[in-house]
Amino acid sequence: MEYIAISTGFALMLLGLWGILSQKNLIKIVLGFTIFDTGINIVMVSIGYVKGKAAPILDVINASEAANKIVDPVPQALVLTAIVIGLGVTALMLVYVLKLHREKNSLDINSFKDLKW
Amino acid sequence: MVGPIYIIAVALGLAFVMGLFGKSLKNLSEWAMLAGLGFMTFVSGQWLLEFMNNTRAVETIFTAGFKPPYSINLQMGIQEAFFTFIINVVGLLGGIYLFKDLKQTGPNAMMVFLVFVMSLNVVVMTRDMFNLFVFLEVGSIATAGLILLNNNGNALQAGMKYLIATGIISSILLVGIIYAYYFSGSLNIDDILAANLGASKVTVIAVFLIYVSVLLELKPFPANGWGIDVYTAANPGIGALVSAASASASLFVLYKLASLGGAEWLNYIAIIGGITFVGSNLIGTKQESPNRLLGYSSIGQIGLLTMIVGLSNILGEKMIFIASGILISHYAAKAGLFWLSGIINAKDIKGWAALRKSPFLLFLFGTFVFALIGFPPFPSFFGKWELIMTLATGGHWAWMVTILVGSFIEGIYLFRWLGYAIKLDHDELPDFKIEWNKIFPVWIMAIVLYAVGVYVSPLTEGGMFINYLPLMFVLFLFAIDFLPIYIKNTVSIGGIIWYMFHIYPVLENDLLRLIFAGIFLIGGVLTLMAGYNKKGTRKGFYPMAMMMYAGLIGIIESSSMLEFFFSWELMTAGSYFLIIRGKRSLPHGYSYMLFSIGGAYAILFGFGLAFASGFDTSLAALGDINILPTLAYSLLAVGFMTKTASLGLHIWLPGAHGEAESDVSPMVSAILLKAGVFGLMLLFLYMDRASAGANNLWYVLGWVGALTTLVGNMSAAFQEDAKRLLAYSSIAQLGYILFALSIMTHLGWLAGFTYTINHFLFKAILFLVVGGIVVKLGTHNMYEMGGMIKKMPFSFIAVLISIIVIGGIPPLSGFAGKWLFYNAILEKGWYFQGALIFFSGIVAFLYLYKLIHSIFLGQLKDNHRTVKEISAWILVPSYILIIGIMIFSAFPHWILKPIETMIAPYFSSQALMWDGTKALTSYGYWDGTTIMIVVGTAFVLLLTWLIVLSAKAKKIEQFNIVFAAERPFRPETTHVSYNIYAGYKKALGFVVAPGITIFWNVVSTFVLEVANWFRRIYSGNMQNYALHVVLYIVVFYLIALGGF
Amino acid sequence: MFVVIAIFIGVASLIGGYIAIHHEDLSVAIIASGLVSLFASIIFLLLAAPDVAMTEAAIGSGLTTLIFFYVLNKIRQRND
Amino acid sequence: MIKKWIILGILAGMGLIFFDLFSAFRGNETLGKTADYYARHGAEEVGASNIVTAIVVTYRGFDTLGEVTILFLTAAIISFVLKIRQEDILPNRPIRITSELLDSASQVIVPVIFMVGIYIFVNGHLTPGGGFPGGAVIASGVLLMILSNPNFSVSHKVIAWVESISGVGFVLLGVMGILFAGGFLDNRVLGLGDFGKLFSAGIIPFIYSFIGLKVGAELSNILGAISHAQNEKN
Repeated sequence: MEYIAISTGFALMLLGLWGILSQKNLIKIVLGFTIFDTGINIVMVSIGYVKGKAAPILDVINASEAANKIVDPVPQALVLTAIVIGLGVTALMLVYVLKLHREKNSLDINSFKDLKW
Repeated sequence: MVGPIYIIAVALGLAFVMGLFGKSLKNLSEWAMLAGLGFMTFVSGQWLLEFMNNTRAVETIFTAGFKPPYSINLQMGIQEAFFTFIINVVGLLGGIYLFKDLKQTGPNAMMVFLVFVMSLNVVVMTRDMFNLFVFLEVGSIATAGLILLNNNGNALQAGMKYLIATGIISSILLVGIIYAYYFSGSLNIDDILAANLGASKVTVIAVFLIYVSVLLELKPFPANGWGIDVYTAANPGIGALVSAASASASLFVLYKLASLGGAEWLNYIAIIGGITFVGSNLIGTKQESPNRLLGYSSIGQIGLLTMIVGLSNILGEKMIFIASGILISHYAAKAGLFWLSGIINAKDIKGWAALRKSPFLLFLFGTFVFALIGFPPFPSFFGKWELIMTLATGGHWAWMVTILVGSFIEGIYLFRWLGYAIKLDHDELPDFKIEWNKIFPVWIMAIVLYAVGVYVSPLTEGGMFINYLPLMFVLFLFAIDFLPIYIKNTVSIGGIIWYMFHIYPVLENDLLRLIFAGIFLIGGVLTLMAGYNKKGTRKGFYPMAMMMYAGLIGIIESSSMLEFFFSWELMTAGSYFLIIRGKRSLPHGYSYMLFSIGGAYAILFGFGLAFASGFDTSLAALGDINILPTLAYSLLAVGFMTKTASLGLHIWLPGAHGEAESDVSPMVSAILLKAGVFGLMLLFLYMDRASAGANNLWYVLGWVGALTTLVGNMSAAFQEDAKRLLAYSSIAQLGYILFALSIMTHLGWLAGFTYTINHFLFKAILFLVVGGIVVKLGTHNMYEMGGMIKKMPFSFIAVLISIIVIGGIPPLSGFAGKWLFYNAILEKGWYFQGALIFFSGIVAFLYLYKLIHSIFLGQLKDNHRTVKEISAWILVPSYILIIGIMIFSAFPHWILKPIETMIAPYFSSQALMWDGTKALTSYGYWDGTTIMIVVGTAFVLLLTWLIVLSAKAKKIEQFNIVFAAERPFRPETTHVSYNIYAGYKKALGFVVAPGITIFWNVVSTFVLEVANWFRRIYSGNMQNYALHVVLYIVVFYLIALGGF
Repeated sequence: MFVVIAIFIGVASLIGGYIAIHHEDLSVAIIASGLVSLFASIIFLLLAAPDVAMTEAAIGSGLTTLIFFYVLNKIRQRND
Repeated sequence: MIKKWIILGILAGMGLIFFDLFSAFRGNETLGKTADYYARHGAEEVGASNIVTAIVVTYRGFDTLGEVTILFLTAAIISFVLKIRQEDILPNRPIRITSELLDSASQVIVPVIFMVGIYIFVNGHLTPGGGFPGGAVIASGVLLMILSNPNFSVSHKVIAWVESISGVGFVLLGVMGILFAGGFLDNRVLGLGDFGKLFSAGIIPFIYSFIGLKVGAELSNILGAISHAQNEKN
């Protein structure tokens, strides 16, 4: 289960990287980033998965039992943060794209090479 | 005590509240932001102070009230306090600097600014891995926003590149973190470090991912196009923050995590840092845009610091001192430079020529450049010194070479830039106005550099003995720089004379030093006297001249290698500024500086080897170098020979001396060159005479000296420019000295001393007088002069006497030198070299004749009919020097006998005997006093006879030359002395063919072409930059972990 | 059973990702990328992470997609 | 074309790294050290039945503060970058007629959406969800308002107040942790209450409410800014 998930995650990361590195359209590049991020999130959650255990929400306080019942909550907490950070970065990138488009009326990444050397 | 957590709470709280203020309360937001930054600075400063007074233990801040690793904890120790303090200071100053820009953009930008500085604080303090990631992200998002303060296309593109690259990098970091958590069961940095993940082949991959992403944050060459563009396009106020604050924080992260993987990984870090340091600086050499250049320099400096972190195992406990010295210099200088760049607002570094409208800005700029290169008295000087010494102790030659090569390359572009600012003639100068809020932070940074430099110097071994008194005097002269010349000149001369009395009792029993102190100080007074004939304020001249003299005298006084090197660099800096003052001196000052720093680094390397041999910091350590002694001696000799302008290292001299101002030429020629001679003498006395290496070196240096003499004299003979002729003559004279010293016998050294003193005397006279004439006539070209004997009789006599000394014609002291010289050569048996020297002695007559003939004899030029004798302020010191020549000629034993006594312990055979005033060797004898009397009498008799004769002579008026039908295309070709030695040139010109100049040109072109080739990777395409980042990761992975 | 679903979802998300990157029509690409997020949130559910699943659904596939469309609209308006 | 192959080659290198990462992952049979502690003590120390929430809001609350800060930053940057100024808005921009259905539907639906969002974040310590999805839901309500009425300008005043107060409230609650409990963002400023009840788990419900409101406000800001940018002069 977690192996399938984690390989999906890595595959999505590669796919996202491919998008970032090969696509010429700026929006596609940002899409590549969202897929890349999704991949990482899946990898992170997979890493915290414990075979056959339940979600980390307890009904009663029972310390000894809880430890054997739930999956690792820490990666989940981290992923929550990562998702929101990803949203922030994506939104910022998109606004950049908007402004860049306004600058040159183009979304082609090759039209933005004014700074070099 | 205010807890560190309040840095975060207050900054965030303020930022959140500021959203309410809206546009109408812009001013309130602005002051609130500054107050917040001030508070943050206060808190971290308070902690820093406590730690420095040792009144505090490291403070851990537990958030959420639980112990780590179950909750996030922050740490405040002395290092964290230091880093947060410098970050907050530059944040506060940056806020002041950007006061108007932020106000224009509105409260939103201020919130971003505040949060940005806060995030760096957390990055420094946090001890939790994921928390580190979160606040690194906060920092990069804030940066991406602040880049857009400059609302233009370039900033947008740069910001997008930054976002893409940091997006990939931080994702890789995240994967590394989650794996580190998976392997260690904790997110706490201390737990992860303790888990020793580097040890297992499975877990090491987490280590790799964390390292590679932290390193990529530091913008390693060549995967750093995205970072450079940010520096290029962002508002320089933001550039300053990224360079000074963000980079410091990222560096601290690397330091925090340095022990994650173990020793092998530290090696990789050091290598990556070294590549970045050299590579980034190399590419900087082709750069013309100021902000981009600063970007390359920033990245290079951070590379150096990365390397230092990587070398932490080697550097041991010295590492903190070294890193903070270099860091603080980079921090203050880079922030200051970016801010300056924002004030000047030039597209091209050539536009910085506008800077000299404001001497204070120039002062600041010079301060920053010298601090970056690592000149005294800045902290980087001491940092680099300790770095080289410590590396030498462990025998890490490759690292030493890397550091010195990288620093040298950095010097290439920084001094080109500084030269442009001081000297360049450039038409498109930007207009700029200096606003208080923009210049204030720059001043603070400059003061920080000086203050920290003086503060850290006692922390180095030997540093506590550095004499700051002369430097204080320099500062004082800066303070009174607005006063007219005659006051400053008097103050300077007074200062030197006072110092003479001060230093005499110290050196009384050390004749070697006393002689050189005499040359430097008496020479200083005499050459300064010539300054009285100038008018105005002569801005900047006196502090710089005094800095040179401070350095020179410091070299004499120093007892440790550190003091010596400190003074050496001081002298270099001062003389550079003096040389570059000349009208057309820009390229020459530049090449002088490059040879000087190259030479200084050779010396530094040699000192390193000496220190490593016995852990002795005193100069006496040169006496027993047992690690690679021949290399050490060669490097030291080469270093000193850059100052004596020996063959191969001489190409800077003709221009530098020829184009310098009329009273600067004698300073840098008659006086400054002797610093190199002093260095060589010290070195030669310390070298092990029994070793084959030393003897081979001397043999080679003997040849170098002889060839230098030949080339110098020949080149002088073919010169049309009077001052260049003298400059080449200096090269030759220094060649004689090098040759004489290399003989390493009693006689040889006596000859060397005699030449040294003679050269000081006559070259000062010649440069003073010829310099004065050149100014009077308004030309350097001898074919435009002539017939000055009647207009300037006193000058004529001074020049005549000087060339008699150079020519070695009896009865003057030049003959004494020659006599000793040939005796020494015969005794040593260096016949081939001797023949060369003898031949060049004849060539010397050619240029001497040309000099006096073209200037003083022949026809008076039409436009010179009204010129008068040169200023008495030049003649008086010249004639004082002539008195010196006369005394030395008539009573040479007054000086030579004590010198004999002094060198006696070093040279076994007493080849020279004295019989009253008569000097005897096995080859003959010479009696200065008697010769003087005989020749003097004959001269007076002949002169009287001549005068009697000339009374009867019929005077013929000068007539115009009438050209038959045509005027020559180039009138100078009709001058008798124009290209007078064309015939010789045809026959022997190959000797002076500019082979060496061509060699150095090829070297520099090669460097620049390599730089040009490498920088093509910065294609401007953001996708390529992302590709570089990914490729960097892959390559690093394959190298580091590909083996299994 | 879950394993089969997981494989299915995984493949589906990869196909979605491929479409997101390669489809010429940007609208389709954006929707495909939203779908990838949606599939991801199902994977999160399978991995016993309901919090993450909710957040991913709301933010990853919801808001992010919306922002993409906003920006795309804006760009298309200008091109008209 | 060559470039694509180069990229593919480099990605193959990344693939190798990912493959090594994959092989380094060997699943979990038990919880790690930290997770085990949270499972055993989380509920009793923090009082939240949702352990993820306990971690997000309390144990790693400082991260969450950073995370909120990121959204805050993004919103601030977007609004100053897109320069939403009064003079940029065209005076007589064409009014787009939206369908009446959407308009009236939104009047009914929007309050419901808001309620759902609030429910999600208020119950964050008991059920899955919490401030972030809750905030996102609220923002989608705002979005619906924008869609149904293009002239509806996101009321900056209201949003700014919500944003500021919730942000400052978050920080102040954190500081109260220092003053009255064990440290910054300590949950035990208030009593932990009865496990499983709405008003339990110390200040978690409050912090999560602040987070939810703040996230909602920031996201609305971002959306509003981009939608306003449409009106900017080119």
